[in-house]
Amino acid sequence: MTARELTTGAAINEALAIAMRSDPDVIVLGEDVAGGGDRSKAGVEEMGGVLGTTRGLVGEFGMARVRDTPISEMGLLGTAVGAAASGLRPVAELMFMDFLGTSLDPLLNQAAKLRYMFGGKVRVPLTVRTVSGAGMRAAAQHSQSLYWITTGIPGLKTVVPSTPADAKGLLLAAIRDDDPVIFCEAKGILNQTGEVPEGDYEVPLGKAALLREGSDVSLIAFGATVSVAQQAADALAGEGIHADLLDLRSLSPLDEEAILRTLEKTGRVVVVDEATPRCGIASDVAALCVDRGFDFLNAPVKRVTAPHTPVPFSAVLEDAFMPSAQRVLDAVAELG
Amino acid sequence: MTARELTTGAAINEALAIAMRSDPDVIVLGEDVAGGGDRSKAGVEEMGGVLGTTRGLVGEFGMARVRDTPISEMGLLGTAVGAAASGLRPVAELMFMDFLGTSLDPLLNQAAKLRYMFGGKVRVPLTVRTVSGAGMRAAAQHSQSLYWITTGIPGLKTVVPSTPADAKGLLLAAIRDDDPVIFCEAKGILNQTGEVPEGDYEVPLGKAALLREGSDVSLIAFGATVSVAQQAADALAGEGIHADLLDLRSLSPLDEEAILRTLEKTGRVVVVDEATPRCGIASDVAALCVDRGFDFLNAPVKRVTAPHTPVPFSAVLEDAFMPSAQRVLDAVAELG
Amino acid sequence: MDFSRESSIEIYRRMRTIRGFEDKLQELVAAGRIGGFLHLYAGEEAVAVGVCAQLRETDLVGSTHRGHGHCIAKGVDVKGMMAELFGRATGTCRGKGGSMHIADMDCGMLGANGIVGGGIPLVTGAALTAQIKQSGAVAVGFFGDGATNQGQFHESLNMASNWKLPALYVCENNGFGEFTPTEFVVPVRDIADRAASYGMHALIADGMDFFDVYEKAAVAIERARRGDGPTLLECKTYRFYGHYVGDPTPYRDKEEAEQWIQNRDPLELFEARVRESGVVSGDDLREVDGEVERLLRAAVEEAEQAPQPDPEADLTSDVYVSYPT
Amino acid sequence: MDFSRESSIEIYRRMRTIRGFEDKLQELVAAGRIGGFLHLYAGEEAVAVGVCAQLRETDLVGSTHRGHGHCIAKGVDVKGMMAELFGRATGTCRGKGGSMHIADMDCGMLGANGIVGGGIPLVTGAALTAQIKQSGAVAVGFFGDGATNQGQFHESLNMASNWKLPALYVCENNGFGEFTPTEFVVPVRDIADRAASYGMHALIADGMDFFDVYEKAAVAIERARRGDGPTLLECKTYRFYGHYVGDPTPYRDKEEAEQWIQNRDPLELFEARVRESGVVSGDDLREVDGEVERLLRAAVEEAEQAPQPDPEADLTSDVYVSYPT
Ligand SMILES: Cc1ncc(C[n+]2csc(CCOP(=O)(O)OP(=O)(O)O)c2C)c(N)n1
Ligand SMILES: Cc1ncc(C[n+]2csc(CCOP(=O)(O)OP(=O)(O)O)c2C)c(N)n1
Ligand SMILES: [Mg+2]
Ligand SMILES: [Mg+2]
Repeated sequence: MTARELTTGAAINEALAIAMRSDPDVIVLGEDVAGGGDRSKAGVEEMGGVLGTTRGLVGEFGMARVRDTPISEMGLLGTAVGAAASGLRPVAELMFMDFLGTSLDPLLNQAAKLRYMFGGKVRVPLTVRTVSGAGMRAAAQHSQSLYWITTGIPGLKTVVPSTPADAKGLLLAAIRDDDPVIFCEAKGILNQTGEVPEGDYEVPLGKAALLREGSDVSLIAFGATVSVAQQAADALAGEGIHADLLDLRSLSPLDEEAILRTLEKTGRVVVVDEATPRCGIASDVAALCVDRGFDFLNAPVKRVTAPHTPVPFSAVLEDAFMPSAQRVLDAVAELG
Repeated sequence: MTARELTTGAAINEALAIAMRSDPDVIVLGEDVAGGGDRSKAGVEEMGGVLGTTRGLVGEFGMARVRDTPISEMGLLGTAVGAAASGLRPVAELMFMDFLGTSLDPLLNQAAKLRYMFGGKVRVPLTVRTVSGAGMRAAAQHSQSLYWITTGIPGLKTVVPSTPADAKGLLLAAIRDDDPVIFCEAKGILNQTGEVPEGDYEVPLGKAALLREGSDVSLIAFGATVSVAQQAADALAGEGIHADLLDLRSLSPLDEEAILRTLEKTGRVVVVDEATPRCGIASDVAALCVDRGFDFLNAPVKRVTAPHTPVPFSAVLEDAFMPSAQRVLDAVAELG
Repeated sequence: MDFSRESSIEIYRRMRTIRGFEDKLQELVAAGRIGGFLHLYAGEEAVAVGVCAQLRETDLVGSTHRGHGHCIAKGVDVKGMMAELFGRATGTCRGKGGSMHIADMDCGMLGANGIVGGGIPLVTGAALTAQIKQSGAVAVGFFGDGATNQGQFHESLNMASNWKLPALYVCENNGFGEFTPTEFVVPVRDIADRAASYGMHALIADGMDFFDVYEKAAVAIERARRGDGPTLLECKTYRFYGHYVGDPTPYRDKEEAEQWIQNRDPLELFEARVRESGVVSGDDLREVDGEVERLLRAAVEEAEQAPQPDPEADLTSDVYVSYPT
Repeated sequence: MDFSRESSIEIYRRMRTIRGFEDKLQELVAAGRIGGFLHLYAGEEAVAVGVCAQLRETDLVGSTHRGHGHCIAKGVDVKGMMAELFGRATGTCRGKGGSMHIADMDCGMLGANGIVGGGIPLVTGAALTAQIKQSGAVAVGFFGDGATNQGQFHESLNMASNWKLPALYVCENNGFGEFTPTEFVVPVRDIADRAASYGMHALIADGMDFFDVYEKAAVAIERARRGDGPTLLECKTYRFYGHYVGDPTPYRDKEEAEQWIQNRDPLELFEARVRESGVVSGDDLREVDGEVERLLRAAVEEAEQAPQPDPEADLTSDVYVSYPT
């Protein structure tokens, strides 16, 4: 398979088209996922979502399978859950992850629990695509990284790709997975480009990727913080400190073995997460290290996260809010 | 002040009445918080909530200040947020914490963020009382311990009392606090009785309580798991192992110093939380221990939590779902 | 409406089974033999049975916390249900669901639902599946008067109407949401009026009268199958017992309750009507009573003998189809 | 309607300030001097100004993502708003809120809101405060046609009607929710019809005509103050630009847009009417234009000079009133 440079957004778009071509049960629904298009008025062009990620789908697959919904997140996700339980394989878009506020019930109390409550007698092959993270000057209600909420809910799976190629492969795997999967598109990577293989391939859920090898310290990151960790690792390499860099990719299932392997190798861990600090992925990783990985630990586990605050609008404040390579370096320095 | 034996429910009822007497801005609203009562039909008796916790309030304070709402959690909590921002001090009831599914937005995107988004120019003195936890054979949608969600949201405070006396004092403190506070009434303690001082007193938010002293191991618990930890501590004492028992009481703010103090004393920690394991309080406590408390650690930090599953209906399964003293003892044994 | 002897007996059997099933539950709770949150459907049988009598096995039904009636009317096995309420491994949901979560996709039961209003979008999704797959199926959502105050009701009906989904929304207006009279929280007389917000077809039926429900449901389901879109069908009904088993109902008018129970019992109304028309005799129906009673006794016995789930194996299974760790 | 010279000039000034403010924003974005998500109110000025002209300072207003107009109409300081959009420490919200979160409780602005429908229950709560404290205040919620498909709309209006709250719900029906035409997602012609679900009073106004909005708002607010309960006021309007700054609007009919912009500009309609009636002259209004332009230039200049927030001190402040650690 050849590969081309694509943005993460374009890679996601490609995955959606491939999934829809290969399975007539795959449908896409959400607010403005077509967006103006195909309304049988001549000359009316579609928008393909607020960020253009779904452009072209309504043209190829038609309005029955690519549905603009009303601005009704609870209703649209609940409908997607019901559709998934009754035979379709819906990919629902939650425009911004902050809108979990108006859509939690179908995920928390339905999608996550139906199979268990029904004693295993139903499948909910639902994928929810959503956009997370800060950095767009979009302020407190459009910038949150709330994957810790979906990760914490038994019955849901959550993935956060960090590259265009992983985004494509993880999304294909998510759509074909028989469980509900929350697929987070971190704002920090949507417009980044990278090599993306052509054709149909999957990146398995629940597997982390070791992006860089070194035995002095382990940097554990995912989504938008992978590039932050890369920068830090580059800077450390300049000082002769060699970092293992683990990209979690899946938050649930979490690749615990990969985490323990890198810990065993280096004995020193820094976790980088752009979410706020309480009850998050960084704490889970640290807790795993101090439980099953206790014997390998040579230093405190440091967590580089956003502060315990909403996301500010001001550019200088928002920049300070987000984890930076410098903060990772400071954390590594603190390991002694 | 004298004290009497009261159930936790009765202690909460008393706190509500005291708060309403002492401040005309305090109102109570929720589904059936009066419940049939005071509808000007003769002989129609109030229910005072599904668990009877608010009984008597509508009689004393009237229907303007004790409001039955429609079954509209999003609307009622949003209304409470607006009322709090504009001059009242509402105590809203979310009948079961599972209903965060249908009410998250007013907490996540409004109550928690208004003050920050407005640059400090508003206060949201809202209290949300809710019932959490398993043990009532109420199955997956009425048994969750979701305080980790509210704890993780910057701008909210979350408390979980473990005794009737603390419930009364923490609720009074929560109502009078100028920030939004989520007050969780663990099912496991609502009907337990204990000594409750009469009159008006507050238990400060953000302060843990050391319930028992010992230097061999630290048991950290809160809400319904405090009694589980007590039982375990009793059993350990029988074997000559003396446990420090810390009741967190507040999850946000978290009393980090108290956690570090007990860790410093014993070097060995077991955290007991009835919630599911991912992204929870147990992980946060473990992460704190392996960060700021690293030098004190003599053993892995063990977390005794529910499994990563929904709450089952069957009694034998639900009993196995909930943390038990035996599981705490097993965890202590694993510390070596 | 012409009803054969056979169908009359079958309809009666279903209503009697619902009533009898719940009578058993009350005894079992009183004897401390089962627990959990139980919401009885007794009094509202004509709604579930009237609507479901119009459905095919492939049609889907979504239910509520008060779901026993819908399950039985849609054909869920009563022994499995009883075992479920005992929390046994042989239960419909292997003991994991309980009263508020009985579901059986094999007979089109998309589940009771403990979240008020939570089943409404699920049914909407099932109707979407039917539309996209052109399966000819219809999806029916049952919910209470109180549920119409939920955002999920509003959002779902709006979407269904925009998309002309093959759905039927059945509001069981029993005059109360928990302890609160409907008129205290719903400022319109007929909940059917709310359909106008969605340009949706609406009907009102006497929820105590099987035949009225049955006829109105026929119209709505026929529309839905034709592709003419969804209907909101309001059935005026009454629950004979409290909100949950144990509710002392101090909040409702004793006389009003007696009126409904004495004069408007859907089983008695049905019996009077079919006996009057001469298709069945009282003896026929007493025979059904006996059969139902024997079935339910056997269900209780078998449930009590059935094995408990195994905490080792069953507590953590069925969460995911697959979860690599 | 009789309007004095003074009030006519004041009304015009507000509408012109909104228009001018946003013209400046477009320039600033084009020049890369400000960023963020910006939703322009241009074209809808008569709604915010028409309604707010009926309000007292102590009345409360809740707004949306498209909030500049409501803020200016309710009296939020324009210089503070401009500094806010620059993210400066001198901004209305100290740079922490930005366009979608401008709020100023001192003049009764309960905040723009980035959550569609999210402001509606807040306003309902403000109305509850007014009712319980018997303050005589009224609370007004602005929201779009798209927001009426949100559960929060449904739940809030229902509650307000049950409780006869002193509230006014103003739906700005501009024909689109983002890129989707209203008729594609709202299956009724007039959104005002949705009030019937709540037994609520409803009115429809021409949202391009200040006077029509002003008169209808008077009726609704008078009712609310009298204790007769809330009103849903639908204002038919149009947004002159895209959904957000940068939206190329390929989805809307160019001719239709031109029609609205050329023939239905609320500022021009207002000017024609007041000049016709003779209370003000064109020169009077051009003078206002000049004043507004000078004010806005000064606002931009001051904002650009203003200090940035301090990450050390400001990032983590204002989260709580107090947070012991
Ligand atoms: C989202 C949610 N809110 C509240 C409840 C608690 N609750 C259970 S049943 C019920 C009353 C429902 O009333 P209605 O819809 O009229 O149904 P009925 O019980 O009368 O059949 C309530 C409030 C719930 N289960 N889910
Ligand atoms: C809960 C929620 N869903 C979706 C969005 C994204 N969004 C922002 S504005 C908008 C359109 C709103 O349409 P309408 O209510 O008609 O207001 P208008 O923009 O036309 O003024 C949408 C979908 C949001 N901000 N919040
Ligand atoms: Mg009811
Ligand atoms: Mg609009």
